[in-house]
Amino acid sequence: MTAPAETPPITARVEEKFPGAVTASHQQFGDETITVAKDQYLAVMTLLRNDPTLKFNLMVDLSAVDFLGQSPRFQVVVHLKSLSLGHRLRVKVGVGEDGPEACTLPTISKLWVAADWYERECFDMYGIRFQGHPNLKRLLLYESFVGHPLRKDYDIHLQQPRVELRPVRERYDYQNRNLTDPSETERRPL
Amino acid sequence: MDMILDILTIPLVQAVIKILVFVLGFVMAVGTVLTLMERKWMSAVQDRIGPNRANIGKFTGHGALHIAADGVKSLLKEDTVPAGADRFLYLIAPLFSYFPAILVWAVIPFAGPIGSVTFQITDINTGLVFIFAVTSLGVYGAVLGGYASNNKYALLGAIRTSSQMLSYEVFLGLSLIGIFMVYGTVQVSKIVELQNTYWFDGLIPKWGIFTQPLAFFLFFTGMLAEAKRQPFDQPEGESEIIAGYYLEYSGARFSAYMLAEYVSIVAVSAITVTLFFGGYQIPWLFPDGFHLLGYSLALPPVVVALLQAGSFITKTLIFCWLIIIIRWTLPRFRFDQTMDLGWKKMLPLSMANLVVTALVLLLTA
Amino acid sequence: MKRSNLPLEFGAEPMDIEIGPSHPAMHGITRLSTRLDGEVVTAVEVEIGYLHRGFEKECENSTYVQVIPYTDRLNYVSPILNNIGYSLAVEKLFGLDVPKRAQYARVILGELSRISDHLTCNGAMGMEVGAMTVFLWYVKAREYLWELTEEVTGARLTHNWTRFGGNANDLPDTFFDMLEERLKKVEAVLEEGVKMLFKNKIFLDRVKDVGVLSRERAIEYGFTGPMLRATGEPYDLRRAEPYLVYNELDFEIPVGTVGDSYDRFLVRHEEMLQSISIIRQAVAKIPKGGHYQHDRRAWLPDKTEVYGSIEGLIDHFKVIMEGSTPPKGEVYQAIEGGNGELGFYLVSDGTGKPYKCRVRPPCFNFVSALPEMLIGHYVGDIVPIYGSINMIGGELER
Amino acid sequence: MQTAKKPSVKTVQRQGGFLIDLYLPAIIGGLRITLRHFFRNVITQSDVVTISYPEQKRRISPRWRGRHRLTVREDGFIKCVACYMCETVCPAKCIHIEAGEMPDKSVEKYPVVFDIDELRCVFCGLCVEACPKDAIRMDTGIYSMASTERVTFDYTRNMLMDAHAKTDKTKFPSTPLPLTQEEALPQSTAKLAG
Repeated sequence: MTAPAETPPITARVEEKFPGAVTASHQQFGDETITVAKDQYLAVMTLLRNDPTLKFNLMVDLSAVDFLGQSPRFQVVVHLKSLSLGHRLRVKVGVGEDGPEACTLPTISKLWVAADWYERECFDMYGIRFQGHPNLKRLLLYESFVGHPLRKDYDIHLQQPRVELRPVRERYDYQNRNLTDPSETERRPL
Repeated sequence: MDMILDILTIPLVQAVIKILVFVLGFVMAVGTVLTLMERKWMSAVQDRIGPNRANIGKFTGHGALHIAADGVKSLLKEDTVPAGADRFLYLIAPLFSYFPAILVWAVIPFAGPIGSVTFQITDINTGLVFIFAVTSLGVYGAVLGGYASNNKYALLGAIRTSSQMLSYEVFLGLSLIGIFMVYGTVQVSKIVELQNTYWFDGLIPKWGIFTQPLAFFLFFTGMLAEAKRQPFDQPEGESEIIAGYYLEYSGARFSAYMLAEYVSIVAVSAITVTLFFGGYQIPWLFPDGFHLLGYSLALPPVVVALLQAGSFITKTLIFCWLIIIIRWTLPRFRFDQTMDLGWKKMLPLSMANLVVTALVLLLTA
Repeated sequence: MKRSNLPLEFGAEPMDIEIGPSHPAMHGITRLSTRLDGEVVTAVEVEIGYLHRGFEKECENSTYVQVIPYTDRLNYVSPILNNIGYSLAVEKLFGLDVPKRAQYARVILGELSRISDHLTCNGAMGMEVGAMTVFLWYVKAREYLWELTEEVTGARLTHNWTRFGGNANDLPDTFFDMLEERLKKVEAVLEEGVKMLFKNKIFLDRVKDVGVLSRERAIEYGFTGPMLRATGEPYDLRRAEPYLVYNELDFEIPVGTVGDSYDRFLVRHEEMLQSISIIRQAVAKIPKGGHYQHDRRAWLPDKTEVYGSIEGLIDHFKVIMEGSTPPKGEVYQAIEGGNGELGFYLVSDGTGKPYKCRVRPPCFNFVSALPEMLIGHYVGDIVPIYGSINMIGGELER
Repeated sequence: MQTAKKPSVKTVQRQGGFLIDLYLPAIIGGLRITLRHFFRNVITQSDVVTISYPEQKRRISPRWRGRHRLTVREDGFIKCVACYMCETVCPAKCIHIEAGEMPDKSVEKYPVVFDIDELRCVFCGLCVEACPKDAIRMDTGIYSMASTERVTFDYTRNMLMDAHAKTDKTKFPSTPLPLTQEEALPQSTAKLAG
């Protein structure tokens, strides 16, 4: 992972706009990668999306890697692609689990709608909370699931307790239901 | 011997015998066989072999035993009633969809009369109106079944059925007014008889299809919708609302719905044949034999009646087959498109047909 | 056709209806909680995860080569494309060169897979609107192709065919003997499909102007593949970021204009024809040579070496006991899967097991955009639109 | 990374127009095709692609990965040397081996227990690839092992060997040719039934 002699244009552009935001960068296997500071993350992403020389309009993927034992523990990895300019970028941002802002990161679902579900999945699997996310709840797993399975300290053989059987209302009397009772007419918010 | 003949002349006895022969012997039998034939024919269309597994020992009869297997299975299955269902309506609803399809047969003639013996259960003079009255009753079976099931899909199916059947009846009736006008009667046996008259010196029979070609297309389309067959099968569209109004049914009641569907296919075919394809008539066959272009072949009345019955049955079966093949050819409409087609295209067309028919009759009278 | 934000007619109560998880027309198992005003959908909530099998966790606890059988089960209608994508990612990590013949073989089988994927999707779209016959004909055509891949890989669906540095085995002569005949049969079936559906107003009415998503919104949602191309954006990874030998082959990228179900259908149809032409070109151009280039870090040496020499045997033992050991680093490799950009993001810590193996599932984005596509349409449109996005449970939920 | 080639783009043609609005031409055209299939299949069955499965069997590829078998040496002894390669590489962890020695030291190491749980097996074929002795193969051509009991899917060493062992052991030279499907199928199904 030797630093390239020449700074590639995208990294240079980000550094030009936000000096000090890029904490590391590499171009391993031709994939241009920058690691950005957590507090500058949202600003850098906004730049990447809107800057006319960058124009990353397609958010390809958002995921996280758990480096258990390192600090910061998690690294959220976002892959971006510009359809008009044809370049790609990998943005990494470290997310620690200490301090008041443990396991949190600002959401980018306001920038790319696609990030909505990816962040939900990331929350589901790694427990990283995306601040400002409109609907941050579990996506692939069920609500009563304990823990976050893709964390490295989650044992692969761990078994979850069975979901308890929920009672079914037997023979619900539709003809004589009481429409003034809120529990009868209340609807689940969609 | 005389006593038996005497008993046979009692109208009630005659009617009972006809009902047994026509309804049980023909309609039910064909309806039941169609349940299998639909699967066989569709598999032929789709390059498959089709059902052939039901067997007694080594004998499978190329799948014929599936009819028996289905019957036995549906009778032995538990007849479930869903929680919250309107029990009484739920249990009787299948009958409502079953009877109308059978009642139609009261006025369908199978063959021309021999002397005083008619091959029609009853020849009421408002036959066509009776057919309408009865087919529109079919909506109750679906609506009651869907409503009573306490299931949202079933309810959607029921609502779709009711609006579809009510809408399509409108132009169905209008398209038939042309037939009334051409033949000047609503009595089914008269209409069939009149279809044995000819244009061009006994050359082309005055079948409904020739006198009212547009009405035939309108009527056939409407009848497909009445029978809830593709492309008008949204009431039970399996990809949207699963099975629609009979979603919750199981066992014998489910098979009653299924059988009703097939019996109504036979009924639709029979009505179409009766009104537009000369009913039991064979071209150039008169009660005393064939007559064409001066040549003639005399036949005894019994043979004529047999030929006529055979012709009626053949035509009906061809239409049953056609309806089934159409199902496996076409996609289905969306519900609003069905309504659009009915109200915005078919209804104006049937009215236009009416006007044209009236004008032609006026000018040629 | 879209009726959104209309007031409820006649002050009727809206009806909440659950479509799925077990619904006969659901392609996988997905739950759509919908709210209806009469027959019009006013709100949709999509719930997925019924087929989640912990693919990534499983990968982190397997050696690199053990992941290949898992990838078969991602997009299970075009498994070879997943094999190829994963192998390319690992090869990028190793810096391996794949022999030309193996690359051509991958293109041929990959395109066969793509045809089978699109056949399934288009057939299912037909079935969704009631044209069951077309679906079964398309499935018949898919079967012809699966028999071809079976001839090469030894399995109809769970191929496990690619390896790091080549393929598990070469294309046999019988494959080339069967290929042209099978392609002709598939073309005939497609032609029948055209006659049955393409000019049929009933079908056109069902797919035209439903499920529309504009080009901008589609990019916003991260659409790729046929779904994006249907909106008019000619983004195809085979051309945008060429891999394998696609640069040596000619093909056109079909794009749509409106971005509705109908455009998706047409784009997929055209892509099948293009794939057939790609296969023909690749068969004409395929060079002689080996199907596998051995690298001692990556995967097994040739069997003759294993049987014949102690070095070969040691390599063999080592790569199996320790797993393939790529250098440390991270890599993202995307290929044009059946549904769009199928990306593999691998993080290697230098051991025999991937530290992180992330799949970027193309249909994930499509399903997340489902509410926007559905709202304002009729109940009867839900399933056809859902069919047009070609949601594959194994890929979506991994 | 290869350089991107300029894509040639083709806009798909949307159908529409008066003829299509008439419904009938397409309906008649569709009926023509379905009827062609119908009559062909009713009269000659020439288009039928399905088969009556248990009675008829489809041709499967010579490379078909079916149920495993353990090959034997010329003298009839099992080839496997219990090196645990297949057990290690198996992604489904369905192979269980326990090694042992012959008391007379005629064979250095051989599997005392060699169980495959075919219910867990994903038929990926990695065990065959990983075997340095050509001792395990998946060329029996058996793809249906249906049974009503779980225990019947635990194939032990002897069952896996018997599956292909014909009376004449010399039919299996040291590098045996793959059995053809026709050879393999009837015998192994008979074994399963028995």
